[in-house]
Amino acid sequence: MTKTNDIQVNLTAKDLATDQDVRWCPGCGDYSILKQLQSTLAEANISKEDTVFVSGIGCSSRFPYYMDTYGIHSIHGRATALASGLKASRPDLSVWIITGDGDSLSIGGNHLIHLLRRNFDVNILMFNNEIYGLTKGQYSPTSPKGQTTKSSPMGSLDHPFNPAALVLGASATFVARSMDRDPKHMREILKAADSHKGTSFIEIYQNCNVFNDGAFEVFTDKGTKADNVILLEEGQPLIFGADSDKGIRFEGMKPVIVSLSDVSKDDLWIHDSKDETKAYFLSKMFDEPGSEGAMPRPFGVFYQEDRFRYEEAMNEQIDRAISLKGKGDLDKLIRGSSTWKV
Amino acid sequence: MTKTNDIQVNLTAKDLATDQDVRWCPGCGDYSILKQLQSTLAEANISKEDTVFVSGIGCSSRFPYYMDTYGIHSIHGRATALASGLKASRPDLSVWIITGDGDSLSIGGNHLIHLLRRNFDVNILMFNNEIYGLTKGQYSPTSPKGQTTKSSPMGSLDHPFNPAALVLGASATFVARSMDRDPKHMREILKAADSHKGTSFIEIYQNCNVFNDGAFEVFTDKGTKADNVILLEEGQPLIFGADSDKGIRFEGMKPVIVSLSDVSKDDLWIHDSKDETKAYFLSKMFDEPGSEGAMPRPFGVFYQEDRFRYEEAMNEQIDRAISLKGKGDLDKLIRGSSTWKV
Amino acid sequence: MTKVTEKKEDVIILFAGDSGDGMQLTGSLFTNTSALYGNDISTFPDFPAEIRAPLGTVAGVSGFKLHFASVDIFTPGDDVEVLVAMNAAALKANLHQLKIGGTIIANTAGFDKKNLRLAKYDNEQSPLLDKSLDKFRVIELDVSKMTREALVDSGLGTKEVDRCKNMYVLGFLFWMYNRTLENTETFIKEKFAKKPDIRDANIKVLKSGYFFGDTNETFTTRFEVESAHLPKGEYRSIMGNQATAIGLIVAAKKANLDLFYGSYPITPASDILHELARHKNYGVKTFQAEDEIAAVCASIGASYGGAIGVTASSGPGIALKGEAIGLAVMLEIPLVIINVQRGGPSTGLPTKTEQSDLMQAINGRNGEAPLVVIAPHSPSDCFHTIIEATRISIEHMVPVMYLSDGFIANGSEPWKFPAAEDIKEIKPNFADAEKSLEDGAFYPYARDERLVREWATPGMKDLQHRVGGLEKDFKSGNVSYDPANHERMVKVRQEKVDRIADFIPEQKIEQGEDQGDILVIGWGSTYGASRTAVRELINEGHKVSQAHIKYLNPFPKNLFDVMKNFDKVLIPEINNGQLINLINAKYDLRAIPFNKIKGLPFTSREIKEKLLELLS
Amino acid sequence: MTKVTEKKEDVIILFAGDSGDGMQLTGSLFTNTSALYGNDISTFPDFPAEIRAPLGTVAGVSGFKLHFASVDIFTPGDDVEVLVAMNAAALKANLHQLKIGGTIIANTAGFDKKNLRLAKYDNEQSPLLDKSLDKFRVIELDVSKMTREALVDSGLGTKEVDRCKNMYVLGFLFWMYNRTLENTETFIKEKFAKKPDIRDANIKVLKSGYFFGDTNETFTTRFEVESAHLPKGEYRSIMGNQATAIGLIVAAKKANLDLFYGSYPITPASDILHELARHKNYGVKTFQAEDEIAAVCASIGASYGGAIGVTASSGPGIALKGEAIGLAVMLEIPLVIINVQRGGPSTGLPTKTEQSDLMQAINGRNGEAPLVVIAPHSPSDCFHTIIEATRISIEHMVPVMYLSDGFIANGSEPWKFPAAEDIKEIKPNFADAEKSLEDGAFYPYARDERLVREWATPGMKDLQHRVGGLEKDFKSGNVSYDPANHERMVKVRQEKVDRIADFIPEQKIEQGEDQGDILVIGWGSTYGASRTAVRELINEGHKVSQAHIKYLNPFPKNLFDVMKNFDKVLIPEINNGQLINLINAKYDLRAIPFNKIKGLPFTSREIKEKLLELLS
Ligand SMILES: Cc1ncc(C[n+]2csc(CCOP(=O)(O)OP(=O)(O)O)c2C)c(N)n1
Ligand SMILES: Cc1ncc(C[n+]2csc(CCOP(=O)(O)OP(=O)(O)O)c2C)c(N)n1
Ligand code: SF4
Ligand code: SF4
Ligand SMILES: [Mg+2]
Ligand SMILES: [Mg+2]
Repeated sequence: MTKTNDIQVNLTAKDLATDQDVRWCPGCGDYSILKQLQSTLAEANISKEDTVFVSGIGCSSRFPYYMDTYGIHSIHGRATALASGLKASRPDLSVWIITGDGDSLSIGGNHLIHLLRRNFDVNILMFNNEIYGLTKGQYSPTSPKGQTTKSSPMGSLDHPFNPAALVLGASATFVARSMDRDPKHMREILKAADSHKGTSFIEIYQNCNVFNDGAFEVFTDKGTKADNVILLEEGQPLIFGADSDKGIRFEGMKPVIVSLSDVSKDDLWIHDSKDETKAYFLSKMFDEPGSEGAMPRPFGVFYQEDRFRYEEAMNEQIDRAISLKGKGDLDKLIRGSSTWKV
Repeated sequence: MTKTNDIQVNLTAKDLATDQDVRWCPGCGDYSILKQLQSTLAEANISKEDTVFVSGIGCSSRFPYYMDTYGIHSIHGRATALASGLKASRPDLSVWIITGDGDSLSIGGNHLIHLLRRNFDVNILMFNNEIYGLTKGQYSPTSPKGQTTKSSPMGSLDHPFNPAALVLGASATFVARSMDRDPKHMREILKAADSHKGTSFIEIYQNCNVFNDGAFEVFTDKGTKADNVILLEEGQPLIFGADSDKGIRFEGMKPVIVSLSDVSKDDLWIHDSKDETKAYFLSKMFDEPGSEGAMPRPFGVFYQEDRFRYEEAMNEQIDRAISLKGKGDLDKLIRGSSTWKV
Repeated sequence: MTKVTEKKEDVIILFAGDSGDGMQLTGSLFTNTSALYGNDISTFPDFPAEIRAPLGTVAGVSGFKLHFASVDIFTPGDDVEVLVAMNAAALKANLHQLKIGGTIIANTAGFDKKNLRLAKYDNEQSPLLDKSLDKFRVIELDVSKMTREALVDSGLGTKEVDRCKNMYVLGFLFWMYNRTLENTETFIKEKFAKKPDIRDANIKVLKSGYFFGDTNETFTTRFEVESAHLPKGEYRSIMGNQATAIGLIVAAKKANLDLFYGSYPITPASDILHELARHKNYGVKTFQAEDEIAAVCASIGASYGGAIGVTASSGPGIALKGEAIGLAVMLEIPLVIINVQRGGPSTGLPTKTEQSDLMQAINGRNGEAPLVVIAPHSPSDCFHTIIEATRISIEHMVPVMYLSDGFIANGSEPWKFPAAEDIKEIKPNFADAEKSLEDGAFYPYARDERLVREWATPGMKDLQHRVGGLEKDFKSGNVSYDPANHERMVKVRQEKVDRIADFIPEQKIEQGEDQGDILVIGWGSTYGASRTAVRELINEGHKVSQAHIKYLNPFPKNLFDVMKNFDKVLIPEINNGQLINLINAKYDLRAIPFNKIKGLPFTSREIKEKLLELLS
Repeated sequence: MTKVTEKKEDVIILFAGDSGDGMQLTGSLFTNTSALYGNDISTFPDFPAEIRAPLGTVAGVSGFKLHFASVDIFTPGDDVEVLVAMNAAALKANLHQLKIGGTIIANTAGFDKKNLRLAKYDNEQSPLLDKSLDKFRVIELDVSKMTREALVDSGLGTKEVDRCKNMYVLGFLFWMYNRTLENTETFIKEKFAKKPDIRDANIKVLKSGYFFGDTNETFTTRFEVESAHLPKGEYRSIMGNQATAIGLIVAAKKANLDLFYGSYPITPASDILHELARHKNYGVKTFQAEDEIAAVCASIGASYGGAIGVTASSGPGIALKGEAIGLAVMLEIPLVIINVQRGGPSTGLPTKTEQSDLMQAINGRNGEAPLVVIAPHSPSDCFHTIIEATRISIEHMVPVMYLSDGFIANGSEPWKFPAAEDIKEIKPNFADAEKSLEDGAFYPYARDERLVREWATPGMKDLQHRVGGLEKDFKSGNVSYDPANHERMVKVRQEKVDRIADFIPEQKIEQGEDQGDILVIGWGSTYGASRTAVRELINEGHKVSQAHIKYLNPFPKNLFDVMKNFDKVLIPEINNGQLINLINAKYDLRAIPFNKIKGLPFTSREIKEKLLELLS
């Protein structure tokens, strides 16, 4: 949750920029994400001094340098761990974690899943470019099997993670997907994440035009997007296609693609982000685009749930301890329970 | 997959024991698991020298010392990583990973999920006692929220992992659950895991009678077991209850408990371990026992899938490289592609 | 029958039995009563590596050593005077510590065939029955039987009855050492307030043991250890880990900061976590992380947020934290890292003590990453030293590594505790927009004369800034790849640590003259053994002195001056020679190493003998 | 028009431009051709930290320094003779390296207003137009324009056309240094075999550049650097990381073991992974793990399985491996750990070179955990040194840390490569049931006179055994908590490493007499700069010698003997003083530190000046 400015100043995206040169490659998808986040936070009129950006290491992780808030560009994979301690000790802050697919799912996988189960009220933006950008192009845990990269000249042997499935398995309370090339969608999702109380996990498809150009082209290219993307809208049926003529409905326990000429909209799968089972099915819509019988890839908020936040529970426990035992007195602590005199 | 003895010796469980004193607390659930595994492997007539037990650190992780096979008692959380390298370099070996809930899900969480996605053909036995035994009783990532332990005198604040859900989210190809107190069931599951090609993950409920006695009592105690446990059998309907009078069926996309006096067996959920969706629902049957509308806890093989094994793909790639470029010649390598003479 | 009472200056009792026999509690209760009698005290528990190793085996023996005295003492002592052996394994494991003429109190029920076999006595031959114990005085008690008899009408089950066994021994020892039961009775009453039958049973058995001594014919001598001439004041008994924990709470309050403690359990550091978790009403936040890396990173995050972040572990866990500690060095924010050292390398001897992580503390990170290293030397000293560690970390914006060890952590001693108000305030170097802005710009890496930068924490208006692990411009803190800036920053980080030498006490001579034949100079838990050994030699007329280094990085400025006045410098360490390496690398002097690497502390006799050898 | 050709002994060219300008390739191609001309060569690429830092800025400049000569050379050299500046930022970033009178080849298209602004030239004032470059010779080429003109009919798009720019400069330089285009043409033909239009365009532009020099009136002088008097034989050009990679493959084959390489990408170590992954047909198994901890653990697992496990990283990644390396120390199995050092601490200066992880290599683990440390001193030396590292690790059952650095890793030099058959076999100390069983029992920790245990790997019948990180019995390897055994094992592990000094060459004097005024003694990548500096001083009549330490732990047995014959010992290091610490701690001698911590290698001039200062 973002902390907003008490005094009514009207921030613009520019107010959130720093004096540092932005150092991504020309054409990198990161620029768009930076811009959308600056706009979204400016619109939300955040309090800059109460906002902290925490990142690990990677191209994406340079993000904090470009936000005129507090920020830490920490070490590889540990942004989530750092942010946990920060949020636990300062629940009043608005904390944003910026991470890459390598940073969060490779070296940082463990801290990620633990942060998710603990459900600190922070936002995680995972820039998924299916590659290690900063180290110049090795495959990542989201790279498709067989991808040839510097470290896999004959093709990667790793079965990739399905990030949405993984984080749902780790009890995430907010799971969403967006993409660098759809600024409007991204702003919406960022806003939704910001207002979620608990950990928000957003996977953002981000094009690395230097080492993995076009990885998400089917989802972003005008020609192919309509057939391969399904935009989730709360309470709305799952419809896609260039002519919005296709939908998805459940047959038994299987989602199938149907033509809207055969099936009424009311019979379609209605998106309900509170429904864990549906979220499961959304996460499983992860087919290789264009493969036989492939389902379109969903974008939007898959799931959200209200569950207790670690930092709140922590403070409640402290309050309870104080109400039970009284506010700690140092002399009592030092004396302990039994003393004697000489 | 176990490697069996070529020469037909008939092993007994005792042949698999070492001369080391078994050093668990009297009454610890670990004894039973040791015994069942020794019996199962003796029955499978394994080749002792081709079998390796790898563990991390924890009470459970002392296991390798008691198996007269090769073994490594490594460091905390890393058994999975070690075993990956071992199996990659020696696909011929039968590799067993012994780990605790802390070892595998706390410090070792990342290596676990990566091993699962890579699907090395190894077996993971996760002894879940919902506590850190070796370090004398702190809560673990599977301890229920609110559990009071040495490190949580006012109750743990952590929302626990659902291990089955987590590993399914990480693309596990074999997921099962068993318990120390049901030797027969355990042997069956161990056998199934052994014959699965790919990573087998078995969660074993194990009683730590010193620091968390009775954590699984509802599932093991004669009086309560029948109502709280559902034993999964391939192709069979999900039936439970002291008089086998209750079953589970799907209503819409929701599993519900029904009475067999109202519903025919044929209408029940038929267990199919190849069905990923059903496995998902099984993993979600994770209610606190006795809580309002609680589902019984499933035991058995939740899921199994045949997916390529990392080590096989790795060797195939090497073979392919050899067939493309010829078996490497050292002089060629040293010379490189361009030389000159002085 | 009249019983004779004999005065003793000091006595060492070793309580030994199976892990389940309650020896740790028995020892602690005897300790508490002795403390009330005004004795000086030092204790040392020795756990088996397993939670409950197989009943009856040597591996399963749990021991608690208590040294109490009417004179100043500094160690749990060398020669055991009384060995309580609840079973054969306990005797076997510890007999070598008993001095000739010492007393064995043997629970005969623990010497049956089964126990003898488990303890691996040849042919199941009981040592109580052959001549092997001739050099000792053996008191046989059938503790189990007598406990059962005492409780025959209690209505308790056998298991519960047997759990009272240790009280019998304790009662008997109270008789032997002429102590009242009062304090222990109070303890039992409080502990079992909700279980009256257990409470009564324990008290009954305790008394039975006492009465047995009192009435039985064979036991004619009682011993008395008078109160020590400790400085006047109010005392409590304190264990090292406990002192560390409460010291942290005090330090945070003195700095007016929240305490955030991120840790992952590991022996022997976990008890600090346990202790802190009990004091939530002091606003303490304990965070049991998923691993050591998360623990240290969370603590760094907390420090960035303006709390004092503390993380603790033991050797292997500290190894994991190295990379993140390097980040803290770069960030130049407060962070206290506690290492309760244990036997290494790798998993090593997790329940044994060692001082072998000093080099790791100094060097266990990539690059030039200097930090402050400081070590307590006794259980109560943990309190003062952790406050000092926290003070330096906060006031100098630098990570501080605090090196305790298993011996100090689990040992206890009487402590004339201070009043909270007598502890100095700690002053964080907070930035604020008023004073910190320079023409409207904030320079987070600008420094004062101590080379300390300001601490700007989120929420401070107009001081937004970004920090990270990449090299930073010396003033703006922005990323800088400038070669000269890098060299400057490496030197500045080193110099900042070095200058802390201006803010710590000079090295003093602990005892003896400031020149002479030999200076014994140690660090950490060797203090007590050296202290005793050197005291004895001084009393015997030798020109020996002792100094003890608390500040291991930077060293006190006068350290070399202190050392160079001695012909020889002896450095005893529970490792293969680490402090000596630092000293030899830095100073023109070749000190003499003295090393013990057995997972056990030095005895004062070992040090004394080494000194005598060097003196001759 | 006649052109004059002038002979030169050595030339240093620095190719500098935006990351996208292809300067690394240009430099490499010039290097290859020079190699074919028989020059001695040394190169040093200097990347920006960003993948593609903002176009046109100083931060985005990518450089490739090439030193080629008709004499022996050991470094990429100090003073640049020719600076190729593809834009204003490239000039700005590198002008300080150009010697007075040196030549600037400036691409005028890179000096427009925009480029001048991005490079932060005051008032967008072009240095080509004011007097600031008066001390140099400036050759202005409108490379962009000429490239476009050359390709006006090629049918290629602007983007593709512009990508050929670097060929123009290369062609021009080939003309300037009197070299043929043949080799480069062959390269282009192979590389673009499948894209004939691109191939033709590149060749056309290359030739245009050459012809421009040939025909244009202003360029009257050409230079010639004759072939060096290198030992006769066949040469190739080799980069450090490449040499490390192929050395590993050779070592594994020489030991008849599978090579398992577990690694997680990190600059500047990743290229070893990339290189190895290309040689799958040699049976190499590369495993890109999820992190550094998994990487080292997987490698340990592979070694346990009987392969040679190798893991590599750079500073921060090595910090993460510390705990697991301790396990390998305990297991006493082969493991090679490669650290390609970079600027630290923390993330530091990831694309810059440094030697600051030596202390981490020696001490970066908990407990007493000695291992072998060894360092290559030049790109081709990586080949021999990694084989030596692997040999020691396998034959002595001990982890070996190999310390390369960014300078060596990315630098290149000509290499008179050996024949495979001339490389010594490596002999693993395998157990087998025949010889290893003692009365039917296998004792995995029994040792030979070198204190080396046998390697029993899964699959060996009757040799099943269990190993782990807990302290082990000195013979059976079973867990042992015995105090005396622990001390014994700590000492044995140390002694085993120490005894390796019996199996390595004695320290030799690299050049100069074996006594004199000053000995320069370094390690790793300072070799070349010291070599040049000392050679010059010797030639000038000074009593200066050079030694260089490859074996950093254990040191060669005679190291002190070598050093003590000099009045002064100077230790240059690219850190704040690490080797000097080890030497001062160990030997009775106070060496003189000489440190540079700028993310850059020493120049020979810096060392020479320091030596002259000490000599006077
Ligand atoms: C401990 C450590 N290991 C490895 C690295 C090298 N490294 C830096 S970023 C990175 C991966 C980057 O990939 P990703 O997180 O996907 O970010 P991207 O650059 O693609 O945005 C790696 C391996 C490091 N900096 N630190
Ligand atoms: C790096 C490291 N951190 C912490 C420890 C301490 N430690 C040993 S086992 C363990 C947890 C044990 O719990 P679990 O894995 O559930 O095993 P159990 O003892 O319950 O079988 C911990 C925290 C360690 N040995 N090494
Ligand atoms: S390498 Fe890829 S991800 Fe990194 S800045 Fe360049 S385009 Fe973006
Ligand atoms: S502590 Fe618990 S898990 Fe460990 S051996 Fe004892 S009973 Fe078993
Ligand atoms: Mg990425
Ligand atoms: Mg457990």
